[in-house]
Amino acid sequence: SAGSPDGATSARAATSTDTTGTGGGRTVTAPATGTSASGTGASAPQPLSGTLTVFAAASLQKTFDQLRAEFRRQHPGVDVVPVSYDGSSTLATQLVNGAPADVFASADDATMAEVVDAGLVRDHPTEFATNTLEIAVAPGNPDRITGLPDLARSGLDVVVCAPEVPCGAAAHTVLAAAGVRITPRSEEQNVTAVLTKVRSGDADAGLVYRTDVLAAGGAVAGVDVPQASAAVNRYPIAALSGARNPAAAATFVALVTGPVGRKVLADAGFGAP
Amino acid sequence: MTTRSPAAPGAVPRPLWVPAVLAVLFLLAPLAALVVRADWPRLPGAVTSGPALRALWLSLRCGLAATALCLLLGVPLALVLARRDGPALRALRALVTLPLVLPPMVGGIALLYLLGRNGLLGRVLLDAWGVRIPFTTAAVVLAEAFVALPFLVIALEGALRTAGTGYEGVAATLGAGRWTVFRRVTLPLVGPGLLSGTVLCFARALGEFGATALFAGNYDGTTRTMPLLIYTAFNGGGADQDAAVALSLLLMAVAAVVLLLVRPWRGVTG
Amino acid sequence: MTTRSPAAPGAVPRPLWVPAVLAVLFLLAPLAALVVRADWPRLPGAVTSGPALRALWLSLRCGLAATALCLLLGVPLALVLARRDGPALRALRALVTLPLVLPPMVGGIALLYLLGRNGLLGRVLLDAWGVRIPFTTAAVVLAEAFVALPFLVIALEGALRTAGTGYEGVAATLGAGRWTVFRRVTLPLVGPGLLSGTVLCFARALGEFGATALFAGNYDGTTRTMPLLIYTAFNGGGADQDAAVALSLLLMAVAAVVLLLVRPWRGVTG
Amino acid sequence: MSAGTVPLAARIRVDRPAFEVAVELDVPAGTVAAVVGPNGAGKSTVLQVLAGLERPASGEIRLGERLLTRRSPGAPEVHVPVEGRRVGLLGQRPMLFPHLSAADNVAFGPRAQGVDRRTAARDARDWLDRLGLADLAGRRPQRLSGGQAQRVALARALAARPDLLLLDEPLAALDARTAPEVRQVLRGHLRSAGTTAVLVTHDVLDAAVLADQVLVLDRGAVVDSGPAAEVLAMPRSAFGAALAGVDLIRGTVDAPARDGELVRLTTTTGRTVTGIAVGAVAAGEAGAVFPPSAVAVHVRTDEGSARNRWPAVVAAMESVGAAVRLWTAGPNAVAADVTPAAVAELDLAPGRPVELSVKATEVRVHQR
Amino acid sequence: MSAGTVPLAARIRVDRPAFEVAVELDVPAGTVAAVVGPNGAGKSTVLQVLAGLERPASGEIRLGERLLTRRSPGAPEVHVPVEGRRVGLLGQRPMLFPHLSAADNVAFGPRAQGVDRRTAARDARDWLDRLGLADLAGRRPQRLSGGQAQRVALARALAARPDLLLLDEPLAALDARTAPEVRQVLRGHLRSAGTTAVLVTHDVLDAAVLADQVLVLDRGAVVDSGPAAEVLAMPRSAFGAALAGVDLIRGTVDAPARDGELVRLTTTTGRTVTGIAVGAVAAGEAGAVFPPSAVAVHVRTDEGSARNRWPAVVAAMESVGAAVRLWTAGPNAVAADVTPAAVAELDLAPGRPVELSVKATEVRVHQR
Ligand SMILES: Nc1ncnc2c1ncn2[C@@H]1O[C@H](COP(=O)(O)OP(=O)(O)OP(=O)(O)O)[C@@H](O)[C@H]1O
Ligand SMILES: Nc1ncnc2c1ncn2[C@@H]1O[C@H](COP(=O)(O)OP(=O)(O)OP(=O)(O)O)[C@@H](O)[C@H]1O
Ligand SMILES: [Mg+2]
Ligand SMILES: [Mg+2]
Repeated sequence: SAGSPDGATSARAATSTDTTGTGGGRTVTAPATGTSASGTGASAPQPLSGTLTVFAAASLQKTFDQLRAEFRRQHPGVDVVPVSYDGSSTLATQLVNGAPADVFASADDATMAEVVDAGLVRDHPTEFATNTLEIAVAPGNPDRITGLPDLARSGLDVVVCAPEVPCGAAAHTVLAAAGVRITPRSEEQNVTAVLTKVRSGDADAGLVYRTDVLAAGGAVAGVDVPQASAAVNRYPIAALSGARNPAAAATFVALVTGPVGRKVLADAGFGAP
Repeated sequence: MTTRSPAAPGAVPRPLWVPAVLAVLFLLAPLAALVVRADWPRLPGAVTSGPALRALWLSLRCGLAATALCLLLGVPLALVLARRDGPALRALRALVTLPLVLPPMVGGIALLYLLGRNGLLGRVLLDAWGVRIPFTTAAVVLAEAFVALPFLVIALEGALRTAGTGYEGVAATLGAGRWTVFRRVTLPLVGPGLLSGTVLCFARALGEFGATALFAGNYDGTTRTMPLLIYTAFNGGGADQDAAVALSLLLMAVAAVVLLLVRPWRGVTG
Repeated sequence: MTTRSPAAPGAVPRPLWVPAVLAVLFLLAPLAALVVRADWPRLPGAVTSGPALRALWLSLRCGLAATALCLLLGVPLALVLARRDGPALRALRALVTLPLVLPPMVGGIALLYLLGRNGLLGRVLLDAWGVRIPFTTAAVVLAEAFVALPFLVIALEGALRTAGTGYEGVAATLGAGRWTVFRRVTLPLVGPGLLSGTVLCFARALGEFGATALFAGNYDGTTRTMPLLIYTAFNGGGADQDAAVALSLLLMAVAAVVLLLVRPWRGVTG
Repeated sequence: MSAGTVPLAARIRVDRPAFEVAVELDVPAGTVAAVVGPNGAGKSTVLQVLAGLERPASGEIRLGERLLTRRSPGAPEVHVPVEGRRVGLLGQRPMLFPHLSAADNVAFGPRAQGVDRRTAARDARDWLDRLGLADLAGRRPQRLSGGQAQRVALARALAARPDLLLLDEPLAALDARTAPEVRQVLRGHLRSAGTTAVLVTHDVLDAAVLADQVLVLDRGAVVDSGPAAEVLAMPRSAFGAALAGVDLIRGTVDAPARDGELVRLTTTTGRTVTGIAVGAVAAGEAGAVFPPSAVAVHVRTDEGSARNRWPAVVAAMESVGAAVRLWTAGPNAVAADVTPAAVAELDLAPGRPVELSVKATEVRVHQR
Repeated sequence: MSAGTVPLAARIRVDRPAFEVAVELDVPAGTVAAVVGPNGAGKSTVLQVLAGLERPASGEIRLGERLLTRRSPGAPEVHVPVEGRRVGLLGQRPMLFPHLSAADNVAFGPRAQGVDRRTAARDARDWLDRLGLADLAGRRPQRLSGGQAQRVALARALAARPDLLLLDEPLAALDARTAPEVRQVLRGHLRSAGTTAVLVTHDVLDAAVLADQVLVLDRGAVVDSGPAAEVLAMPRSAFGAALAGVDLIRGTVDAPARDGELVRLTTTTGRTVTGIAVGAVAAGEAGAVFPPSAVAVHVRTDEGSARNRWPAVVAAMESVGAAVRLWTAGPNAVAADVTPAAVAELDLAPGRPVELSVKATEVRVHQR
């Protein structure tokens, strides 16, 4: 593999930091990483080159498209191929089976762990964003849903994710935390399916991520859930050991975890790591 | 009428055996890999769990119901496409094939747009009769039928064209009305084609995932069919591939039994 | 030899028109709903974007390549299944149908287990020749062919059985070897069935999503076909249904053009 | 189908690649019309149109009171569908339903018309019995011989009891012993059931035994028609003559003659033929008919005293049992039967110029 | 296929539902054997086996030097596949390839055997021409008439130039004028090309004109065989007699007779028939043959002086041109030709008891 420029080293440092600590630690180290990365990029004698392939969870699509554009602006020498988005499990399976990629951003720790277990991650994954649940309802909130207890109202069609998938597990936790028992009409495969049903009006409410509500524009409205903090979904990112372009990979990770990434992610509704 | 059986064995040109064997390998090797890689110790548990058996039972019921619906609607449509011609019919044939290329998710969206609570037709159904289709077993059957119907129609249409209309004319001269001709001549004569089409249709319905997931939802016992269960298992936290593979093997085993029960239909004109 | 065209128009029993029309409505109404609900103002932009056009082009190329592969492997297999019989053949027929019921993801897993880096065959390929199939355009073609092949085989087998072997015997008495018989008699006679099978196969390949997604990945320009693009658009943060619907309409429109170019094949014995 | 005895009146025109088939056909109730003619003349076409399997370019078909087909300018088109015509068709190919046994094939018509299963099955057995097929009732068509299949198809057509029965070479493929038997069964049935029928055949016996009237079709046009006995005995067309196995020379008569008188006929090539008038023969077109056995063949021109004598060239020869039949070439070609001894003696062979003679008393001249 | 002239030697047994087909067939190189017999006798079966389309239960088929089929205990099985036999088969149905034009159908054989496109096409036109189908070359089979299709199928079989040609009713469906022409073309080709052939037919003319030897098959067994002229003139089987259109009564001769002598034959029912011996007739089985026209019909027993005289019952009647042919019932049933006048005078009708007589000089008795 190629040499390790400063950026990569810093990223590694940042990664090791954030796995040990929680919230605060990350907030401290991440900007440093970002600064050092961009600083290196600006002052480096040899600019980055080659191609960069990123695998990212589908829910990151809008943010990572922006970050990719930003990366290209900063490093015109690197050919960043369009990001491959898919369900985290699918991406993990592909990586385990040899899919060529430099960076993997997952929507949950469990899938990232699989990739780590397969020995595919260079160091440790970095958490770079969090996401929490919200109640998605039709625009204007016609059923006047104000919180989780309302979901137990009879005659209300509520859909959630299946308990086996991350968003379903989160919904379970959150509902338990609120002490609310509901009978969902359906336990959907993924957030998209929940959202689709709310959009089409076939469900009156559904539990989805904050970011999904925001990204849907005006198609659905979100109702905040105080108990959401009981199930915070964490997004880890990692440069992969099989990366063909480790330098660029580290730089990209740094960009995501840095202030630019933080801003883009926050705009999309992601919480800070 | 006196044509005997063909040059007995060996009507298959020798060079064609090579691709034929390759085709079998191509289709079966991945399945074999699946079998080899399956987590056998955990398999019995995975496939005999309550949810798995409920999903299997639901899958079979819905698959059969969807196949029945497809036969009911598809056989007449295939007949129309095969027996009538003209630009309109040609366009219709192309249109009827379109659902085949629809990615499964989008098929589900289309069904929601049509039959969902705010759908073009769904709203009417709800307002007029209080009928709601999504989230019901009926929705599963409809979604499966929607994706499987073109297979039946296209396969059967080909068989109907191959069989021609000679015998139908003969039956008519014997005073048989069109309905009698259809039941007693047309259908028996396209037996092999009808069987192929039905097999395709049933298999496609049994394996249907996308449209069902979106249109019918995923509820244990009502709408969670095997493919949905498998998909859920696969996407479950930690990507439980092993359970997904185990369930797939179960589904395939059951499908194999059903398909083996289907006797091949010797071409009557052979 | 002197059979004339059928009782001209009207060979379709009147009562069958009802289900036939219902079938058409059933298949087309959801598509119509899709068209009605599409976000028309944004549509031109969505469908003419670089990624969309690249995906479309890739889809067509891969779909055609997969269809060609299926014809190459599937026609011989269908012939074997149709012309030979016995318990082994019957079991083989059932086995060959199995990939149909495999949920799409699992098909991809099976292919990875076989041809992936650690796959039964993939490892050998990699070690011996340095060949890696997954995550390449070849993988897309293989995945599509894997799911589409059974359709061709089963549809064609039905047609071959319906056509029978009489003419093949006649050709043999004229001194034609099996290969000549196959090319000049068998294939032309099952024309309609072959066409149906090919249409099914192409449409299925074009719409293939699950196995491709897993086995080939989702790389722009190399493996991101239209269904994957649609899936991505659909699952992207916020579920961008509109883009997905727009792209689906594009895919369907292109498929419709391709299918309309396919002339129906009048049964030669009709 | 009903058992009413009804007349057929048809007038149809159909376009065919090389010509137009234009036929007028009046078959009185309960009688049989035979349609004969060369291959490709349009015989099957006529039956197809009568059965309603093909629409004529124009025409009208009436069966008793019922108007089955009408297609003529100024009148609304009528086309009773095949299954509603009560017109049965035994086609040129047996076309037995391959998925039904022989008995079920025969029972198909009655069953389709609502006869109950038991009655239809009994009826089918009866028909098979009558056609000598009793032991094949359960057999699938693929396992029948050609002649057996043909007979089952005939039984199937008869069992449907149509008002009008169309038979396209019903006895082709039957063996020499079976054909006469089946012909008798068919004749008995047609007479007793009073079924109106149109029969296409290449066998003069069928026409002679089964038909009341005969139509000769050639390239789509009716070139001769009339009562069966007359058409066969005094053919007006070359094909009719060939079918009846007699020689025909056509020409014009200058001087009229009464029945039994000698009359002279001149052909377009200027040859004259003298014969005995059958009925009164007026001046104008007429035909001279004589059997091939009445034709004597000579290689020198000075022999014999026959009135009719003309040169010819041998075109082909064929031995028929004890005799040898030879055909001459050219217009007004005739057949002549000679003994094998004569062939040897005269050294007859294709290409050999000969002279033919026929005694005037052997020649019958008719006006038809 | 080669143009070598080779003999056929076959000995086959095939199981059929009601009986076994067991035939021995020796056809010298370049000659034609006709196989005749009632429907379902096994004629087509024999051809199918010779062509290799069906395997016999046991037997051996040799064509010249080549062993085509062998299936007998103790010897390894041999079965040259259909396409490698150089045996052509014109089946009972034309079975023209529906996707090819008439000309392409005829060219199929030569093309399949490697003849280049141009030559094959020219050859095909030639054949169509010879069979009077020149203007139908481009026509699809669906648009041919029955007789036209039959002729195209014949052309296709001939154009393939097999070593052994099997023809199953090649002239069925041909019209009265075309049949003799095609028969001549076929005869000319068989003779000139020296093709060994086996011909199945229901037409005595085909057997008489085309065949060197005739085999009569009944329920799978050969019941008569020999040179064509002999089998037809002196049939040994009831079917052979029916085919030849003569009456046959079989029985035993007590006292031997020399050629031309009067000889008496006794049937199993005790009836005696006297006739003239054809060749020397030894004591034992023999047959008496006479034409139906030689049979006189009486209603009283005291008329006439004919030697042969026996009671009978009229079973069926059929008018043939000017004569009426009637059949009697019972064993040794015979046909008799009488005039319509006699029918009226004697009030003949089915069921009527009559007496038949035949002059001994009209009866030929042979030992075959
Ligand atoms: N389906 C068809 N379309 C067009 N032309 C046809 C069709 N069938 C037959 N023909 C042609 O029409 C003419 C009449 O055919 P038809 O079958 O009526 O003849 P036919 O008198 O029955 O002859 P045959 O004695 O050979 O059966 C022929 O020249 C034939 O080539
Ligand atoms: N494929 C078959 N399988 C079994 N039996 C058959 C089959 N085809 C014909 N048979 C029977 O075998 C016997 C011989 O049939 P075959 O076709 O050889 O008769 P054929 O002499 O050609 O008669 P025809 O003159 O009617 O054509 C018949 O009794 C028939 O019913
Ligand atoms: Mg005809
Ligand atoms: Mg036969």
